[in-house]
Parts: sequence; C-alpha cells; structure tokens
Amino acid sequence: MENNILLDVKGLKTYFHTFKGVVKAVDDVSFTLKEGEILGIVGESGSGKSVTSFSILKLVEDPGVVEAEQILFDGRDLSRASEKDMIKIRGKDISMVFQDPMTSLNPLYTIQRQMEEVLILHEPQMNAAQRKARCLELLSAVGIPNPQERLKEYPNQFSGGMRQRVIIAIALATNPRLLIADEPTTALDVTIQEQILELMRKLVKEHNTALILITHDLAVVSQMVDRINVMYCGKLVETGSTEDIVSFNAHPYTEGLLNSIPKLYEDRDRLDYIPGMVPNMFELPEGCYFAPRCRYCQEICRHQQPAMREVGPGHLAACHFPLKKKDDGNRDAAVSPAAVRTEEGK
Amino acid sequence: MMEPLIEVKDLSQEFHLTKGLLQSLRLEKGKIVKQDKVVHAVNQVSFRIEKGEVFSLVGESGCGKSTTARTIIRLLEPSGGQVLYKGADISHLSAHELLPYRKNMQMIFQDPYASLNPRQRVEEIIMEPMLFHGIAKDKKDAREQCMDILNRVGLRPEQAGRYPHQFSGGQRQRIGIARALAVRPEFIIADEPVSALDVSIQAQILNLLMDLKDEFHFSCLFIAHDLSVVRHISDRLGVMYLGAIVEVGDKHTLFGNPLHPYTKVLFSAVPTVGEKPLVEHIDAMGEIPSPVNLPEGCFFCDRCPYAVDRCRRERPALREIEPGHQAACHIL
Amino acid sequence: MEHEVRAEKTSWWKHFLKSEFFYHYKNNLPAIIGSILVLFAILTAVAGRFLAPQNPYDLTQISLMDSYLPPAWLDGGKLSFLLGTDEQGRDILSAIIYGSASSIMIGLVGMAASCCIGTTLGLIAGYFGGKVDAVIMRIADIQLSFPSMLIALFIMSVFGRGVGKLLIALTMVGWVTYARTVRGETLSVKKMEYVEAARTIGLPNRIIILKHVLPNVVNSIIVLATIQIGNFILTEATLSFLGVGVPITEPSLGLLVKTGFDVLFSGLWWASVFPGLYIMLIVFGINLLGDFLRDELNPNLK
Amino acid sequence: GGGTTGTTTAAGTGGTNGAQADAGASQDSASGKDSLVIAMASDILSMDPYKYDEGPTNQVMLHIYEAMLMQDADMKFQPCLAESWETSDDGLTWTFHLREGVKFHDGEEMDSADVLASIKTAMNPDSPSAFSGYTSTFSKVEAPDAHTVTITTDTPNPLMLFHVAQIYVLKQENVEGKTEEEISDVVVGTGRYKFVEQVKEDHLDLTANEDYWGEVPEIKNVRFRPITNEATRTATMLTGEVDFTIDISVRDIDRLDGTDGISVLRQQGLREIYLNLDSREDSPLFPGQKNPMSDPKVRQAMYLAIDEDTIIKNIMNGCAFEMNSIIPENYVGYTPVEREKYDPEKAKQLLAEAGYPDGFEVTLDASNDRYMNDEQIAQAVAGFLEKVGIKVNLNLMPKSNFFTYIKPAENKSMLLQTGWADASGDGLSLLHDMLRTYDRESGQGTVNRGHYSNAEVDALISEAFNEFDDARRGELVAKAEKIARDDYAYIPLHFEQDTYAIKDTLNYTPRMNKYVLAWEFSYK
Amino acid sequence: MLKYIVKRFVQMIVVLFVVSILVFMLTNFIGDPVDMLVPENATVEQVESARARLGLNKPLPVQYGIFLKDVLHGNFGKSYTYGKPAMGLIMERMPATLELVAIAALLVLFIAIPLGVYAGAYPKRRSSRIIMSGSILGISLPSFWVGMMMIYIFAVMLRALPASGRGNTVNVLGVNLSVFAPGGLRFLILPAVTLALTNVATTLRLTRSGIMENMRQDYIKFARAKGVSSRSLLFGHALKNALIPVITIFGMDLGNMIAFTTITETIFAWPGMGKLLIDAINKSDRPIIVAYLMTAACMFVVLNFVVDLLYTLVDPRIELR
Ligand SMILES: Nc1ncnc2c1ncn2[C@@H]1O[C@H](COP(=O)(O)OP(=O)(O)OP(=O)(O)O)[C@@H](O)[C@H]1O
Ligand SMILES: Nc1ncnc2c1ncn2[C@@H]1O[C@H](COP(=O)(O)OP(=O)(O)OP(=O)(O)O)[C@@H](O)[C@H]1O
Ligand SMILES: [Mg+2]
Ligand SMILES: [Mg+2]
Repeated sequence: MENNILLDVKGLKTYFHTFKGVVKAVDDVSFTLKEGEILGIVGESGSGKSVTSFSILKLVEDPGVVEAEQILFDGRDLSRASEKDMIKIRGKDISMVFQDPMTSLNPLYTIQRQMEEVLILHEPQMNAAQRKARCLELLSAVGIPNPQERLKEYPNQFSGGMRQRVIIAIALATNPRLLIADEPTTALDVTIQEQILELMRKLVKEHNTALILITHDLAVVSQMVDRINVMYCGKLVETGSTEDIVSFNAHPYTEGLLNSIPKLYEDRDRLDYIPGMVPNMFELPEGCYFAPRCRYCQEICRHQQPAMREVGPGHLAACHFPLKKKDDGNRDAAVSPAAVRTEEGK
Repeated sequence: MMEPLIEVKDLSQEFHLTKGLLQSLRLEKGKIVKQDKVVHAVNQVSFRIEKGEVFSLVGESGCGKSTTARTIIRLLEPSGGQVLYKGADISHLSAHELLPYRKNMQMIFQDPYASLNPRQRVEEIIMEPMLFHGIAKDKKDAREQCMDILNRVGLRPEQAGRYPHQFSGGQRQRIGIARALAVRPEFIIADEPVSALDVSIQAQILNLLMDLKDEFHFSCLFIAHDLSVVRHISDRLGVMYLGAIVEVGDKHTLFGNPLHPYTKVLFSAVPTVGEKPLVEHIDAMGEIPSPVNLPEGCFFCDRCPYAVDRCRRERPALREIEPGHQAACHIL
Repeated sequence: MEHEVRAEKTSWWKHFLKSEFFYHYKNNLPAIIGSILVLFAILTAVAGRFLAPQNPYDLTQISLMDSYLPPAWLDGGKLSFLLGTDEQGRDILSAIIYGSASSIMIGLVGMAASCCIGTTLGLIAGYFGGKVDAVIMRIADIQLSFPSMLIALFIMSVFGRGVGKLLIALTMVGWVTYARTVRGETLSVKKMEYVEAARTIGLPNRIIILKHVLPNVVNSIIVLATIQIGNFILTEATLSFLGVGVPITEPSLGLLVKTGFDVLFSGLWWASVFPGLYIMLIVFGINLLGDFLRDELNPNLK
Repeated sequence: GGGTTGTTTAAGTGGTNGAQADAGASQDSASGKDSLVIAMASDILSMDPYKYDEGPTNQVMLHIYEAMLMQDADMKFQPCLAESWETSDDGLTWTFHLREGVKFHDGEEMDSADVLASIKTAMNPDSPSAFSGYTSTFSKVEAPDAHTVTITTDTPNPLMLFHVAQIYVLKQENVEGKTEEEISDVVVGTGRYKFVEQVKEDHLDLTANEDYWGEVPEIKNVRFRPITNEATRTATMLTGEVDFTIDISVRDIDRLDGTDGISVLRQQGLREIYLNLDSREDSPLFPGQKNPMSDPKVRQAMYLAIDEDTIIKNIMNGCAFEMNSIIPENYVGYTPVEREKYDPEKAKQLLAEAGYPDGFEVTLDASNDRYMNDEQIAQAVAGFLEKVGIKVNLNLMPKSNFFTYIKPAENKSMLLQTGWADASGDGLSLLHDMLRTYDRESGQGTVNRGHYSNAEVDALISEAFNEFDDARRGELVAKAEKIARDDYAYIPLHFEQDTYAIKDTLNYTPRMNKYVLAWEFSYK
Repeated sequence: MLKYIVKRFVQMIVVLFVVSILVFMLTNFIGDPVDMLVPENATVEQVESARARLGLNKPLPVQYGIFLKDVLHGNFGKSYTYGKPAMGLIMERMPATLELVAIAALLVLFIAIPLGVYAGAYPKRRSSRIIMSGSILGISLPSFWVGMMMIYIFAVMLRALPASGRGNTVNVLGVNLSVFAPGGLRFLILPAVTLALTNVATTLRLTRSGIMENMRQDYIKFARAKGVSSRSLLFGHALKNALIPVITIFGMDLGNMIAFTTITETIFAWPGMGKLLIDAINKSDRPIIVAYLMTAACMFVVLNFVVDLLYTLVDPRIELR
C-alpha cells in the first residue's frame, strides 16, 4: 500500500510567555507521519510531549503561543487554519486522548452525554438510537462491563482506568484519520491495556489511521510503533525506527531512559536512572540541554547546541557524540566509543 | 509471628447509585418500577501487611483497588468488615479518634491533579502536613525539609512557589508523593504513584521509596498496573478481580508460579522490551461482569478457560495452595 | 508574590516592585485607574475634612441665602461654591467630601462585616451539612424575609439614628448573600479530592475549611464583596429615600443624592448629579480593583 | 376579580372609559372632552366613607356620596341633601329638611331613614368609623317624617353645620348592621358620580350620574390615579398621561409652568406649619433645670431668630404663605396680623435678658416625610436658631415614629415642628385643639403639643363655644388668639401652598380645603 | 427524597413561626398603629376605643396567641388600615408584582448570563471590557435615580413609553395581568428594566468569574479537542460548571424582587405588593406586615429549596441530606 504523508510538522515552536520568562515547551520540532503509521513519542516528563500534541490541534491557551513553519495535515496548513476550520477538524479528522483521565471529563455530565456529543457534532446523520448503540459498542470495545447502565453514570462514579477508557472511546468514536494518544494506558491494567492497544492497531489497520502514541512505557512503544521520537526539554533529541531507538540508540538520554526500566526477570536493589535534574526551563543551559546530566559530556556540549544529524538511514540524533551500538543488540555489552573518547579527552 | 501493621478483614464497600426514592423509580414499559442499584466495589477483601513490608494490589482496572485503599484510609465508611491498625480496629473511629493514626498513614492519590488544591502553592501543600503533625519545628525548618523532599522527588526548589496547574502530569504526581512522604508515615497507601511518570523519574521515585522504606521502616500498600514495577518493589502481592482478592502470595512464588487463571491471563498480557513474556499468551474471552449484578459463582468463571460447572454455582474461597501462597479457585 | 516577599524581608518593597503581582498590576490599566480612584476616595474621606472649603454641617457656617447656587462655571455661580449649593446653602463639594467619609465607611465596614459573618456561616453550613446547615440556612431564610427597610426602621426606633446603627442594619441584611453563595459552592468543593486529601492528612475541619475550601470559593466572594460595597452605599441612599437612612447630621453621599433627587426636575441638577457621580467613581474604582484582585488571586488564570 | 372592588366596568359608559384607560398608550388622556385623569399623591384608604376622615379619601367620596350640607369653595355651608335647616332658640335642636326626589345610584329614593342610619353608623363608637368626633355632641337624632331630620345636642354646638357636612348619607340597608367590608363593597351614593372600578394603587374610575338631582356634571369620566412619588407625578404630568395633578413638588413648579400646554395653579392651603415649644415651667423634659422656653422672652427670641421670608423663598421656592396667626383667612375669628421682623440681634439680646446669653440646648423633632419639605425646613430652623446661640439637636424621623412625638400625652418633645389643618372654617375649632390647656380626659387641646396653658385663653374659648353669632364668636376667638400669640405660645412658620398642575385645555379654580372635585372642571 | 421534602416542610413551619414572632416583636417598636388611624386631635377615648377595636389593648403574648389561633384557621387578621383580610390584600396585589418580576427575571437571565459568559470567555476583548464597565453602571446608581432617569428620558423626553401606572389589564385565568393586554407590555418595560438592572450586574459578574475559572479546566480543553464549537463549549460545558453561585444569587434576587420591589413600584406607581408593604410599615399595619413577611418567608424557603434541588441537578456530586 502506498501511504501518503498525512502530517508534516516543521519548525514547531510553542512558547509560554510567563511572568518569570519564556518557557520553550516545544522548541523547533519537526517530524512527519504517514497514513497508517504509528509514531511513538517518549521523553522525560515535562519535555513537551503533550504540548506538541496540543499545538497540532491548536489547543494551546494563553500564555502559550504556537509558531510553526507549517503543520501540514492532509495538505492543509493547520498553523494558519481558522478556529472555525479547526472545530471541524478536531474530533473528526484528528482526535486526541488526553493524558489526565480524571480531569478531562466534565464532572457534571453523564458519560453518555459526553460520548454522544462527539457523535452529534461529527456524525450528524445518526439518530439517537444509533448514537446510543455506537456508545454501547465503544464502551464494550474498551472493556467497560455493563455499558448500558454505565452510560447513565457520572465520571466520579468511574474508576480512574474506566475514565481513561471512556476518553479513549470518545477519541475513537469517529474513526479519525489521525489519533493522538497521550499516555492512553497509564491507568490501565495490562489486560485492558492489551485490549486497548489492539483496538488502536485495528483502527490503524482498518481505517489507515495515523497514530501518535505518547507514552512512558517503552515496552508498549517497542511493541506498537513504527517510529519513535525522543524528546528532551522541548527538543527532539532522537528519531528513528523502533529498532533504531531500542537497540541502536545514539543519544545518551535515550540510553538512560532505556536503562531505567525495571526488569521483569531481574532482582535489583536499585534501579538505574538518569542522574541530575531536568534543567530549569527559564535558564536552559547554553549548549546541549542534556549536557549537565550526560555521562559523556564534553566541553563542546556545554557551549554548542547539537543539531539533528543522521546516524543511520532515517535515524537522526541531536548529539555531538552519538553513541554507536554494536549490531548484536546486546546493549549492556556495548562499549560506547563516545565514552572512550571522553576518557581520552581528560 | 509478629502482629501485622495493617490487617484488613472481610472489607466490603458498596455504592448506592440510587440516592432516593424519586431516582430509583424508573419508567419501564409504561410501568413505574423501583430498582435499587448497588455497586459492590469491594467484596470481603482480607489481607495483612507486616511492618516494613510492601504489599501490592494488582488487578483489572475498575476492580476496586482504589476503593479498597480509600476505605482503609477512611475516606469512605466501610459497609462491612474491619481494618485493624496494629491490632486496633480503626474502621469505625470518629474523625477525632482517627487523628493519632492520620500521621502514620498517608495516601498518594491516583489522580495527581484533583488531589492537589489548585489554590495552594507546592511548598504550602508539602509544608502543611509537616507543620501540622509537628514534623518540622517551625516554618523555616519546614521549608528546608520541603526543599529537601522536593529535591528527592526530582523537582527543582524554584518550582516550589508554583501552583499545581503549572506542572506537567508527571510533575504533579511527584508533588503528591512528596506530600505523603513529608510526614514520614509508618504506612503509605500508594495508588498508582508512578504510572504517570517517565521511566527515569519512575526509577528515581521507586529508588526513593525503597530508600525511605529502609530508612523509616514504613510499610506500603502499593497499587500499580506495571507488573515489572510491582515485582521490583513489593514483597508480597494480591491479585484482585471484581472487588475480591483471587490470589495472594509472596512475590517470588507468585511470579514464579501464578495459580489463578486470572493471574495467568494478567501475566500473559505484560508487554516487554525484547524480553519473553512471563506466561504464554492466554485469551480471556467473554465480558467482564458488572459489579452491580454480581454473578453467583466465581466472578471469573465467565471468562475462565478452565471453568467447570461448579465454578458457576459456588464462589470459591481463598485457600492456601502452597506455603505463603493462597488462591481462590476450585480447580486447583 | 508572597513567598518572594518572605524570602528577603529587608527590602520587601523592592521585591514587591519586582513581583509578579506588581508586574501584572503595572500592565493592567483598569487596575491602576481603579486603585487611584479608590485611594483618592479614601484619602478624601479621611483627610478631606481639613481641605473642604466649608463644614457643611456646622449650621452656623451656612446661610440659607446661598441656597441653590449653581456650580461656579455657570451663570450665577460663586467661586466659593465650586460645585454649587443645595437648598440650605451648603457647599456641595464640601458636602461630598464629608459625606464620602460616611459612605465609604458604610460600604467598606458593612461589606467587611457581612462578608466575614456570611462567609463563616456559609462555610460551616456547607461543610458540615445536616443540622448545622439546616439551622443556618433557615436563619438565612428568616433574615431574607425581612426587608432592609423594616430592619433599619426597627433599629432606628429602638436605638436611634446614626451611621453605626445603619451599619448594623445593613450587616444584618448583607450576610445572607455570602452565606448562601458560599454554602452552595462549599457543597460542591467539599466533594473535591483535594479536600479528601486534606482529610487523610488529619487536618482538623477548621483548617480544611480555611485553607482548602475557602480559597476555592473566594472567587465569588470577591465578586460579591466588590459589588456589595457599592450596593451598601446605594442601599443607604435608598433607605434615605424611604426616610430611614443616616441622620441629616451625619451625612452620606446617598443622602445627598436623595435630597438632590427631589429637585432634579427643576433644573437644579447639581445637587444630586455630583454626589451621584462621585458614588459612581468610587464604585467604579472598587470594581476595577476587585476585578483585578480576583483575577490575580486565581492561580488558574496565570 | 382580584384587584377590583365591584368590577362593574359599566357597559353603558365603557366606550369612552376604555379610551381613557389607554391613557399611556395614546400619551393623551383627554381623548374626549368629557374625560379627566387626576393624579393624586396617595390612594384612598377605603371605599367605606366612614372609615377615614382624610383628604384624598374624602375627596373621592365627595364625588359619590353627599351629606346634608356641603361647603362651597369659600368654606361656607350650602344646602345639599338638605334643602334647608333651622336651629331652635336654645341652640340645642337642629332641624334639617331633606330634598325630595333624590335618588341613589341604584335608582332608589333617599329618605330620612337613610340619613338616620348613616348618622348612627357615624356615631357608633364600636364601628370602625373615625367620624364619631363629629357626632360626639349629638344626644338624639330623629326623623319626624320621611324628609325631616332633627338632631339634638346636650350643649350648644356652633360647629354643627361643619359636623353635619362631614356625614355622608348612605343607603340604610347598606349600612345598618354592616361591617366596614360590606359597606365598602357596595358603593352606592347619591352623588354626581357613580363608582366604576378601582384597582388599588393604580386607578379609580368614576362615571357621571346622569340621574343626579342637580346639574349633571360636564366631565363624564373621571379617573383618579394615585402616584405617590412626587417626581413621578411631575413626569406623568409632563408626558400628558394625566390632565391634572394634585400636590406637585415645590421644586417642579417652574419646570411644569415652563412646559407648553401645562399651567400651575396655586392656592393658599389650610395646612399651617409651626413650631410647638414646650412652655411648661416644670417640664419633665428638662429634668433638674428650668425650662428655658417657659420664659416668653426666650420664645420671642426664637421667633425673632427665624427668617421665615428666606425659608419661604429658598426652601419653599416661594410656595408658601407667611403665617402669622393660627387662624386662616376667611375663618371665623380671623384678623390680619403683621409678622414681626426677623431680628437676630434682638433675639440674642432677649436671650441675654432671659439669662441665656450663651443660649441653651434643645432637640428639634420633626418629620421627614409628612409635610412639604419638612426636613429642609427643620434644618433651616435649626440653622437660624444656632446662629443666635441656641444649640439644636435635629431629630428627624419618618411619620410612623413621628406620631408618638406629637401626642401631648406622650410628653416627648421640647421643640416640635408640626403642621395642622382644620377645614371647619371656624377659628374656634383651631383654638380648641391647639391652644386650650391640654386635658386628657375631656379631649381639649389635643394638639396643644407645647402644653401651652393660659387660663384667660381657656375662658375665652369656653365662652366662644356658647356663642352662635359668627361675628361675636369671631371677636372672642380673635381675642384669645391674640393673647396666645403675644405669649409666643407657638412660632408660626407658614401656610403651605396647594399646588396643582393643569392642562391648558381645562378650566379649574382650586378650593381652599384642597378637595379637587371633578364637576368643577370644564373644558375650554 | 420524600423524606427530605418532608424535612424541609417542617423546617418551613418553624421558619414561619419564628418570622411571625419576630414581626410581632418588631412592629411593636416601629410605631403605634392606632396613631395612624385616629385623627391627630382624637381624644383619649377615641384612641382607646380604636385600640380596643383592633384588639391592641391586650398584652402582646395574648395578641400573639389570638393571632396564632386565627392563622390555624387560615385567617391572618384584618388590615388595620384597609379593614380587609391581610392575606387577601396581598394576594390581590401579587399578580402585578409577579408579572413585573417575571419580565425582570427574564431580562436578567437573557441579558446577564450571555453577556457574562461572553465577557468571561474573552476577557481581553474590548467588548468584554465595555460589558464589564457597563455593568458597573448598573450597580453604581441608586435604583430610584435610575428609574427616574428612565422616566425622564423615555417618557418625558422621547414620549416613547408611559411614565407610570400599569395600564389596562386583561383577565387571564382569573388573574388580572397587563402583559397580555394590548400595549400592556409598554407599561412594563421601564419598571422591569429598572428592577433588573442591579441584578443584571451581579449575575453578569458572577457568571463571568465562574466562566473564567472554568475555561482553564482540562475538561474544557478536552471538549474542544472533540470539536465542540465555542458556543456550546461556553454554554454547555463551562456555564454549567459556573452555575452554582449564579443560581444561588439568582434565587435570592428573584425572591427579593418578588417580595421587596418597593422602590421600583413607588417610582413607577406600579400597584404591586411592594408598595403595600411599605405603606403597611409606614402605618405599622401589623396584620399586613405579618402576613406579608410570612408569605415572603414561605417563598424564600421554597425558592431556596428549589435552588438546593437545582444544585443537585447541576452537580450530581452534591447530596442533599
Ligand atoms: N500553562 C503553562 N504555563 C507555563 N508552562 C507550561 C504550561 N503548560 C505547560 N507548561 C510547561 O511546558 C512544559 C511541557 O509540558 P508537557 O505537558 O508537554 O509535558 P509532557 O512531556 O507531557 O510531560 P508529562 O509526561 O509529565 O505529561 C513543562 O515544563 C510545563 O511546565
Ligand atoms: N463514588 C462512586 N459511586 C459509584 N460507583 C463508584 C464510585 N467510586 C467507584 N465506583 C465504582 O467502584 C468500582 C471500583 O472502583 P475503583 O476506583 O476502586 O477501581 P480501581 O481498581 O481503582 O480501578 P483503576 O485501576 O481503574 O483505578 C468501579 O466499578 C467504579 O465504577
Ligand atoms: Mg503530558
Ligand atoms: Mg483506581
């Protein structure tokens, strides 16, 4: 199947102009997405993953300002689209699963109303009975028992995971062309998670939907997605196919991230983590933002921001000294040439 | 055996969906019928947590883990059963009588945002319990401790003056964790504390929890979905299904030899990064029953690949299968 | 803001100038206008007595011969009576200055008193619910059924006239608004998870109410309070209209508007228009400032 | 129907009435030349004529009901339901000869039984009537035949005609044994107008009685509209919604007068505004000290200290008439009197002579919603008194509170600004109420609010009560009045001016007693 | 629910009881009704007979007892001034007030709430600022002043509307109303606007503040992500969440408008209940005051009950106990 490019984001910058200074929540991020493709976005908390998706939907509010060279969606530049056009696109062509299930549902309306709303808006041909049937179908699909009764309840009567599933159901309701799922399974147990992921895969397959999956769960990412974007402090630091990132990651941050995952078969007292802290968004370091925490950091890293460059076919990383992993996939055994260089430098 | 820190006995929790007569009346086929709807969120759950132990609850989303937690910490009045804290029944104490226990029990809420007062700054949120419970001598001391704790959960001191809504989801979760840790409780209920965190922070937090556990010897009721996290942090765990515990056991025995069919289903669904799954994939067919109309027999029987006739008639009780490993299943 | 002020006590003023609060204030023209108006009104009320051309309530100083002189810039006006005179030959400008003291006092003190009482009762009723709620809210219902006119008349008959007595009457009427609104919102806020969180900490109800519930209902309180200041000033005018306002010897803007109102149609507009305008200025200023404060105190809007 | 008493929106005359009711819509009430809309300051209190002896109520009642006599515009008594009357020589028996052929609005004839029943209703102390005062001297009332009524009194009553003129004649069957409510439900009189409907506080409609025994009025439809607020009254007049407005605010006069098509009518009223001074030497209001105002010098000083001319000019906007004697012009006993000149210097001197060179302190009680500009007048008075050194505490209050202050029995006020109006046409009545020594039991001096007491005056008043000849009675009255005046028993301020606004298309001459009677209007 | 209604009903009885006692005590202070009834020059005898006739010569508790007994028989006593059953007088005037208030309340609802929502949704726009400043005008002038000015401008100067009165009424279902009379609405406009003015300002400002608070919530953002148009976003989602204080205040305002429209009715010579009350107070006509305030109390209890019910409709988390 020849897949077209559905989304082409170029030079996306979302800045929050607060009293204390400008928060560059998303800083010059570019990526593309084909129809039927699944893109994973991973990254430190606060690195701008959610803001990136809000920016695509133009949902960033004061004091945030979105600037982009272009956000081409299906040939249309969303960055220049009017609010009126966006209303038609949101929920219909692009839908989004919000990160926080607890606050994303209006506490004062029943689940049914909130689900039907999106159908009323985007599937006007449906009558009330059809809408209800669709709601029931969706709720069952996301694994909520007894949907008939549940429809009449209010969000506060749902458990966290159930709310999250309702949000997913709402986002799936219209079979969008692009689905942005912002940590859609954090509150779900693994069986449901599996079910949900399967649902999304099905959507992608059947409707050729493109999916952006934002998640912390690298296991999920590695099973689901075609490509991965790694973000750090509002910047894209690495992008490549799933295999590239998981096995041949070139950015030290990605490496740190992968090392932090607790192992299912291994008993350890302590987990590895990336030492240090995310820098203050108001006083970002001059050079590479990751430099202060990087074990391979060198002088140049402190002064000069690395640009994205290709480390493999379709595999880009923003690092002065990208890691080179051996092809055997045994990451632990990898001896980083960069690390060696560091020692030499001293 | 030592007295457990927390003992939960036959705890039940119901929610009445119909608040009054008017609401319970429904028009069905031209007739007005009265129906009372009760959600049996927690059904006779029993477990014990020893001192210094981390006990995890895992299970289906919506199976009543949060509700169990909230009932233990008395945000909800239990509709049945008891919660013993060091042998003392705290499940029916008045708010005033509960006060001495409050300092020793803390909760990390599942919902990181709703549980933070939008009008309080982060430092106020964390200092408040410290000052109240006399952990800190004065404001200055409290501030120092607060900065320290923020540091430990990975927040920068200059963020202390911000309001919750100015943080990302993961950052908010850490504020909630910091608040719970601030009073150095003996017992922490952590309702999915790390699910919203990226792996690096998650690792940091888990390490912190472990460190603090060693330092202060607190116990923990840990609720999570991520089985690798659960395996990493807990000593024992219970598997819940539809408001009831179906399997309890030591971490090693349970992960090594999951007995209950639901546990097996659960384990088989764990996604991994390049590792082989815990259990070969099992398909659990069928609908999850609703907690409003509980089935008569085993709650899982509709989806259980091994279900026999008896399962549909009789509800299995928890029984010891091997030392330190109990399960509620007829076919074992 | 606050914590910054605390951080370095020595030069809190400098810090204040650098704070976010001041930054927003600086860039908010309405707020600046509002505070200038309010400051001006308060200064006038406090110090105006020393500046006023005349003590309009010292009967020996005024002369009936000067009655109803138009403002100075109109034909027949005298420079010594800048804004004209009323029927007693009283200088309107001085009367406004003197009257504003009572009016501002009525507005501010009345608002503060009813706000405190009402908010406290509303919080208690909403938070504890049940019997406490029923008792407080039924008292509110009873209070609501008594018009301010009747209460003012009653207080006047029993205790006599005076600004203080009027304040009592206004407070008796005013608290209900807060009580009911605050209670309504408390009912909703107390179900929030952060209130539950506060409970698990073991905080006593008193503190939960003060620190967790109150700040989350403060929005409406500010709105009501800013409106009520003006409202009280006007209620006083209305009570004067009904003959039960402040005594003529303790004048207020409302009373001036009312007395001037009687001659509005006769072309003697200045006796009522100037005090009226001044009330408007004060109310306007207070509301501008109130709007700013409310937005500023709401972290969600930052 | 709610809001109306007898919704008989008379079909016969409904046409014009309907047009008139649309007053506001057409912005012009007088769509026909036979309709009239009158705005008045307050609504009538009851449709029972015996309930209230009060201006607005009486005024409307006079359109519907009649008494045996009626006062004309000069306060003189004219025959009405009685064609003639005579007094016995001893002055104790009065015989009234009723007019024949007078019909009630329902077509039935009026006779002496109706008069008798009406008088009895007025007399009955248990009835809600406030009129028993007018009948208090009656000892026997009889009807020798269908058209004669005799009234016998214990003592001679020179005010008999006035009293009789106050007693409306209602149908016997409608009053005998009836409650007030029942009386007010059936509005049937003999007067020039028939009752149509009343919506309380909004309007009261009357239509001409075509079967009237006398001249049928030119104005066929009358609507009274109570508009309490002065400014609204003025505005309503300005918009042309009403043809005639009673009681316009003194400050609105220029405005109305200056408006095309509207004129202002002025008439000296009966209501006099004056100050009562507590003149008792041992007044309980000055405990432990001598009452300064018991000294006539002090009272004179206060009199001289007040510049009434300026008050009239600046506060009343010229709409008041200097009052020098308590007896109005044309009244029995009236003598023209010059007012003493405003003289603060002399006032100070008198005060010094009386032993108060630095003045003294009094409280001036006054109403703030009862008399025209009462509040302002009180302030001005206080200002003038302060200027001669008397410290005045102003106590202004609404009328509900004020009433307890004006009762001599309550003994609450040392200095009181009040008003009094007496429509009897006889100065004796005024003296009896205002200057006779207050006596709780006998009902003398009931409005002698300063407790003025002078044996000489009392004696003269008693004497005048036995004097039937107006001229001679007048002399006695004038004499007593002069004594009290020279004693500064009160400080007269002014007579209020009755001010009306009228459309230029109408002719009307106001009456002294302020009753506005529709039949006295005519279109130009 | 049923239990709750019963409970509130019992509370209402208590409220009415307390109100009646209070009124009995209060009116005793504000003036002697007999003074208002008898002529000023009445003799002691006349005064006493009037007092006896009204039953005011008995000790206060006895009077109250009699009153209470009568009330149980549905009789609230006769007005001293009008001599008619007090309750009847009130009921007679009620339609006029109710129709006035109904129009005013509609104005509040349909002007204040939309404008408040708009100003809250786009706080930075110039038009919002104008709305906010304009709303201050409504609360910075006494209503008698505003009323008079309206009369002056619209009736006297422009001759567009009648200055006062109620005009003709038509009988609708046994009630006389002027809204339905031809041209009747014209009489209603000025008083209704005057009456609504202050309430518009309060409601508008409360709505705005609530909307501003709620517009930043996640669920609003999520609703936007669903493609909800800004209109239904504002009126459907945000408004409902901002409604609690608004309905509280509106409920009270409504009650106040119905019970105490005194000033407006006086200025516009509107024959409603408010004027009746003010006259009754001025004349210390206790039966009317008692009946009136008890009616008002009844209404407030019911209104507030309705408001409480509305809370639960608006926010399902709120429980009534
Ligand atoms: N309204 C705002 N004002 C100021 N800063 C903001 C605002 N909203 C977001 N930010 C900042 O933007 C940055 C990116 O936030 P974002 O929510 O995209 O993070 P994230 O990658 O989704 O993190 P998480 O995984 O924790 O959800 C954060 O540093 C956050 O503090
Ligand atoms: N206030 C409530 N009213 C009615 N039902 C409720 C209420 N709170 C929870 N429930 C129901 O109780 C059941 C258990 O909810 P609970 O929140 O304990 O689940 P959970 O195990 O924490 O799930 P998750 O992992 O998704 O958070 C659910 O079916 C939920 O719908
Ligand atoms: Mg996020
Ligand atoms: Mg949960």
